[in-house]
Amino acid sequence: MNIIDELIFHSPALIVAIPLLGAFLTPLISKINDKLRNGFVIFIVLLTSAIVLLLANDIYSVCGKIHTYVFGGTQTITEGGFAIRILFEVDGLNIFMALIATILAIAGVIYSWAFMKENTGLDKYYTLYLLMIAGMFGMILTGDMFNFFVFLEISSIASCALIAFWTNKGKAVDAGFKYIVISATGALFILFAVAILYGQYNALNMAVLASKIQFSFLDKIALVLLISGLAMKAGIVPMHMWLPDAYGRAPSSVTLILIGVTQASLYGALRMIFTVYGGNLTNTLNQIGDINIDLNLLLGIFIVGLSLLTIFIGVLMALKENNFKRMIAFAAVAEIGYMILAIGSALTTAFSTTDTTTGVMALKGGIFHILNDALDVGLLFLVAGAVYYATKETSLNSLGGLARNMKYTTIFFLIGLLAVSGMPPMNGFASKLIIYQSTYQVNPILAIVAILCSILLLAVFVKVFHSAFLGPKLPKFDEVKEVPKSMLLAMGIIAVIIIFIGLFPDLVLNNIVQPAVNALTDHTNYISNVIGGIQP
Amino acid sequence: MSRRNFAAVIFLAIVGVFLVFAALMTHPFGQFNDENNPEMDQYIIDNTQNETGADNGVTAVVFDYRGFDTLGEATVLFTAVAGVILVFRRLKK
Amino acid sequence: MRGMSRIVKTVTNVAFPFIMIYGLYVIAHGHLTPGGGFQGGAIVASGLAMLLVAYGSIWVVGKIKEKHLPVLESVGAIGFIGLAFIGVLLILFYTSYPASFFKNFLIGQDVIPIFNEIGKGLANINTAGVIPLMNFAVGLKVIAGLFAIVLVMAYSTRLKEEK
Amino acid sequence: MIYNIPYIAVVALILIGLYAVIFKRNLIKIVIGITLIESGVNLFLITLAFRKDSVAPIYRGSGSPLMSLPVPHALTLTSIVIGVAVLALMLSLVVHIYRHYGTLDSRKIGGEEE
Repeated sequence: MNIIDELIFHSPALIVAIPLLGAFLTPLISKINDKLRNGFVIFIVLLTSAIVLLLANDIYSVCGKIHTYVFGGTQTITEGGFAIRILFEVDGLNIFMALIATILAIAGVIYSWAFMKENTGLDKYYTLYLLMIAGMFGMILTGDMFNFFVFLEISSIASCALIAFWTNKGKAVDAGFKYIVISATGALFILFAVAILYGQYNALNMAVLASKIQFSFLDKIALVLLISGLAMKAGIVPMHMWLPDAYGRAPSSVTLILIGVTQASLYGALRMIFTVYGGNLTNTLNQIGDINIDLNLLLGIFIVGLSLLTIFIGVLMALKENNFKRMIAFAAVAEIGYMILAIGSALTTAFSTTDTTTGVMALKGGIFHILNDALDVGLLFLVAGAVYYATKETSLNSLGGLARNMKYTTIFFLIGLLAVSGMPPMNGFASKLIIYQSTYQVNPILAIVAILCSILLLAVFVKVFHSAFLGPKLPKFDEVKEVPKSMLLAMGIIAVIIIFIGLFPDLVLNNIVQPAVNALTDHTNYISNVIGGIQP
Repeated sequence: MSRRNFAAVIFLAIVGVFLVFAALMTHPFGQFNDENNPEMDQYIIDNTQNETGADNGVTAVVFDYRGFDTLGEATVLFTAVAGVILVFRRLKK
Repeated sequence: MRGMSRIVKTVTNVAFPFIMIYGLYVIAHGHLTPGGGFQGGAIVASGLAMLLVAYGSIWVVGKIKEKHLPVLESVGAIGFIGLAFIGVLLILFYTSYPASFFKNFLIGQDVIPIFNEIGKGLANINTAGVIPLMNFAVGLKVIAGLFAIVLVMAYSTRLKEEK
Repeated sequence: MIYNIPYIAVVALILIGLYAVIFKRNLIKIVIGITLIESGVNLFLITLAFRKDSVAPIYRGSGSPLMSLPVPHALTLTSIVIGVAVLALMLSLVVHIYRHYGTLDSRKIGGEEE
């Protein structure tokens, strides 16, 4: 048999297993040589990315294809309609998230080469970095509820240790502790929900659960637990306290992967709502007079409310924040708000029979924004890390006139600034425009609030750009030099992708985002593709 | 009692009421009937010896049927060891 | 910690070999009796932790360097994931093999007949294919991992006190 | 109703743990709270495994009596190991926080100027 076909067939397992093997080998290789270890880690990440691209090519070749992989067997579903083995189910949404994770992983690992050179404990740093990447890929690709929990824990433990990397700073250790408390509690909520579902239906596979679920009282409890646990990990407003600390105190290269982990949690929430509970979304919960209160409406209004709070708090805190990285972190909170705003408004309309296009368009905007947010905020964090590397300063008050000495970094910051505040030539504009359009049709106030907050975000970043990069050269930054080439290369990769998406948004929308939206809305396809002909 | 504590007490009370209802609605301890018949586990119990050769059903599940979970579990321990050593490392070269 | 009194040390000396043997037994018979790699590894690691408590971390670090333990742990983890990878790599040798990650490749083959036995309630250690091998790999990993955690925490908190 | 008492114990453990996480200011007590939630969830998983009049799912040679469910046992084992890992990392971070601030009170940490 052809070896490429075999590679594609086994790719879901290899995407997770190769970074894991790399992580286990890193402590041994770092005994030999430091440069060899860095090269080995980059090689592992590039190999994984190549396999992701092969799998993506395979998934996108056939419309609505789902690649199912069985661990330790060949039979996906046993006679009687239950999955005894762990399955990986890769559809359009999974591979979309995996592509985002790939970009972040490549940029982060290249950036780390120069950025972390001065520090001790680098063998453990690279081990944990690969484990974090593997955990992120595992969360994204898995089709088993308990497996999702395990990979969630891998990524959160690895990122907690890396947030506290600079242990000589008390605040970094404090941020790590906050993060592990919130994420451990959230993960235990998820495990409790998984146990409730297992006790009801004696199944752990997502497709099997989706086909069996009956939406009893226990299932509602499980849904609430799942959403609140994943919201804790995703940094949605009542549980957002950990996010600015963790994003702000971690090394910038770690923050980049942390963004990916946050997005993966958001993906988990999407998967749970739209696929596992997908068949029950239009269930009528309550009836008042002639009006039916449906689940999707209730859930949608709840999520829209949360998202407005998230946007407001993110933008307002970013306005008054004085630390460069914490300010970007609050902007990241606001960006997460935009994604769930789109998802919430999609939920309110997606399943109504009269108006089908608005919901699908909102969902498209939200999912497209996941990609754009990861790239934009990631680029800004990398720039903040570069500024820290060159000047050893984090406070915005003491920065100034950096554009004279750091030309390329300034250009990258300008690109990130325009993209994150949704200015026309960049990718943020494309997705935010779709979100504005669709939310305007749901309720005009939502769109107006979203646009206003976006303008405020622009104001915040222009202020930072002015105070940190423009203006006269400060005498204490005379010795400041441009950052090393590997850091510039990492920022350059992300900037080129941002500009590419900004110039050709239709290409990305039709080829990558549309299959993901189709995968979300068509949950019957998911069930029938995995379970096959056998019905319970 | 401050306002923050009051809100937290309300939150805990709501969570508690819902969880107690959930506990009362779960199927009774140890009682299985046709409706919640554990098919998946019965399949594993019946086929453990022939498919994996192990006498111990739990080990068969841990290392064969759900082996990938165990890889994740071993990785979690590996991660924790790496994290603890990273946190307690010497900061100066 | 400087170590404890002579009574504790003597009791530790007596109990230590029994705990080791018991833990290794639990690891080796994981597929036949209750237990397995994790449980046995935890027992052995707790025996080692008892040694740490009784004799103090300086003495233990004099015997076992704490930077060797992660290497041992890596070896165990690589053994475990390697056994899982063999299930995939067999496709290179047998073209029509139903390969997959975590395939129990020693069951249902006739190349090495001694491992191809199915346990029927008898305590034969060569049953269950790759499960005993995985138990050993995981056991090694857990022993090294848990002991490394305890040792590193004990040793680094002690250094601060003494200064 | 009498058969649901194990689940009530689960809920009690989880609520006590949540109480400790939300109200307590001492970091060690927060860690204990998370451990309590985790034991509650583990207890829930393991109660799901039990069938009336069943034995542990291990073949003993002669006959095959009714056995309890093996999958929850495996899930609980995984969950316990994950709990140990989280606990080790949390405690080592607490040690570091104590070294920096000389206190375990969550109100007094993280407030210093840079």
